[in-house]
Amino acid sequence: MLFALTTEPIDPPALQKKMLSLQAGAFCSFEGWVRDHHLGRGVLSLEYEAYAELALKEGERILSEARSKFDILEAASVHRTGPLQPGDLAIWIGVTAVHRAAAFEACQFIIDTIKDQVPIWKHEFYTDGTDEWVDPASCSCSRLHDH
Amino acid sequence: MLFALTTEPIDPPALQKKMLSLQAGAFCSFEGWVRDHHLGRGVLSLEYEAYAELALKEGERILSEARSKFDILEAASVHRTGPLQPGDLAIWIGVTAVHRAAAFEACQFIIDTIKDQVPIWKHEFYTDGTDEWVDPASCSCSRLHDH
Amino acid sequence: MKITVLYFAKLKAVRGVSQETFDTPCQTIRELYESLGLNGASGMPHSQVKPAVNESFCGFDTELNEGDVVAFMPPMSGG
Amino acid sequence: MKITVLYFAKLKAVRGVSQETFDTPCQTIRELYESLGLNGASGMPHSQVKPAVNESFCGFDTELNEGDVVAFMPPMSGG
Repeated sequence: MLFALTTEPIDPPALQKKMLSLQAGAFCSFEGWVRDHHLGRGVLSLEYEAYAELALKEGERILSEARSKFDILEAASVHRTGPLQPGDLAIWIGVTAVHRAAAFEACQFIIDTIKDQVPIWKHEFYTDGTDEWVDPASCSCSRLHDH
Repeated sequence: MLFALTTEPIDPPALQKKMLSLQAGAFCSFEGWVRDHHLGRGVLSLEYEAYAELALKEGERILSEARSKFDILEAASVHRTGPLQPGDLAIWIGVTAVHRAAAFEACQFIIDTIKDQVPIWKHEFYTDGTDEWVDPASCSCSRLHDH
Repeated sequence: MKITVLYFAKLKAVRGVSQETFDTPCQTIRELYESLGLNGASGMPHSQVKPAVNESFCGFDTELNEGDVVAFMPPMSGG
Repeated sequence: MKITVLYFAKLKAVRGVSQETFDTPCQTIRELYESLGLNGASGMPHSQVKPAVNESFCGFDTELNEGDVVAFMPPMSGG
């Protein structure tokens, strides 16, 4: 499984180690970390909920699509679910390639597509005691404000 | 110093740790690894030579330029010099940002510009006993073949 | 026919349960969504919701079959 | 005047040393480069070489001064 969900802390060096090869000159990674604020509100904690069966299928499909679309060697991703706090790693993506341009393009394609199409939802709990299911579609500035 | 040269193995997790903050939702990194082949020839080992004083100045200048050009929080890079072997990490770049698009753009700008403008040279030693100072300008396909 | 419905995120909050199994006379995903009142004021319009049946995305016009596991999903916000 | 010259990569191999200090009658970086024969068959044309003086990039028309540290650099291949 190259796409995985986990309720445990994500370990990027261990994940990267499985991907490296003597043919891979370029490695690009993206990590999404939980921030302590969102649209001006203080974030105390959050919880990621997933439709696990479908999320795993979609995640694998996106990684396959990246491998056929870009000239890369490997692509992998892990998304954390359950309760997280500011400073926790929410998602990791790693891509290896012979040449760097493809690694960058594929990595960005994967995070963009995962955010858009993998059934995972963020429930934020704010410092003022309120909470909200984050809805990117209801915020006209969502493209600017997501990480 | 956000740009550094080292003759010791590069330690990405330690470097990243210094950069993360609760404001940084997005982290993008690039790593250049030594491959075991180059333009069809087997690579036994290589050596990176640097004009250290000027390389450090140029590296810092490029990181500053990235910070003013893109909406990022931090950018750092370490380039290894001296003897390396296939499978060794030659360069690491890390960028943090509030939003991911800027992190990707800045990271790619930094590696592209470092390769072009920082006075560091690669001396490759091949499995057939020959060796060569890699000259990107003498290879018409250099844009395709570098990592 | 007997089906199971899964609710996620805001729709789970609206419906008050994460899943339920019941008999329904509805022929399509659309009829089911509307019969549950999920497109009402406290819910979400169809345009914002992605349905799935048996762990695959589908359209609202997909027909229901005995034993189907249907899911209603608000806009995703992972990553 | 007395200057120090640093050679890197292929130019170091061509010149046989990584640096040397000597007296020169040359007025510019260009004259120095040519007087060293570095633009010859075994060397590199000016167009491929970046000169520096006192740890800053400069042009071939830069004038030399007593005590300058000049560097001749082939196309870079780091990263």
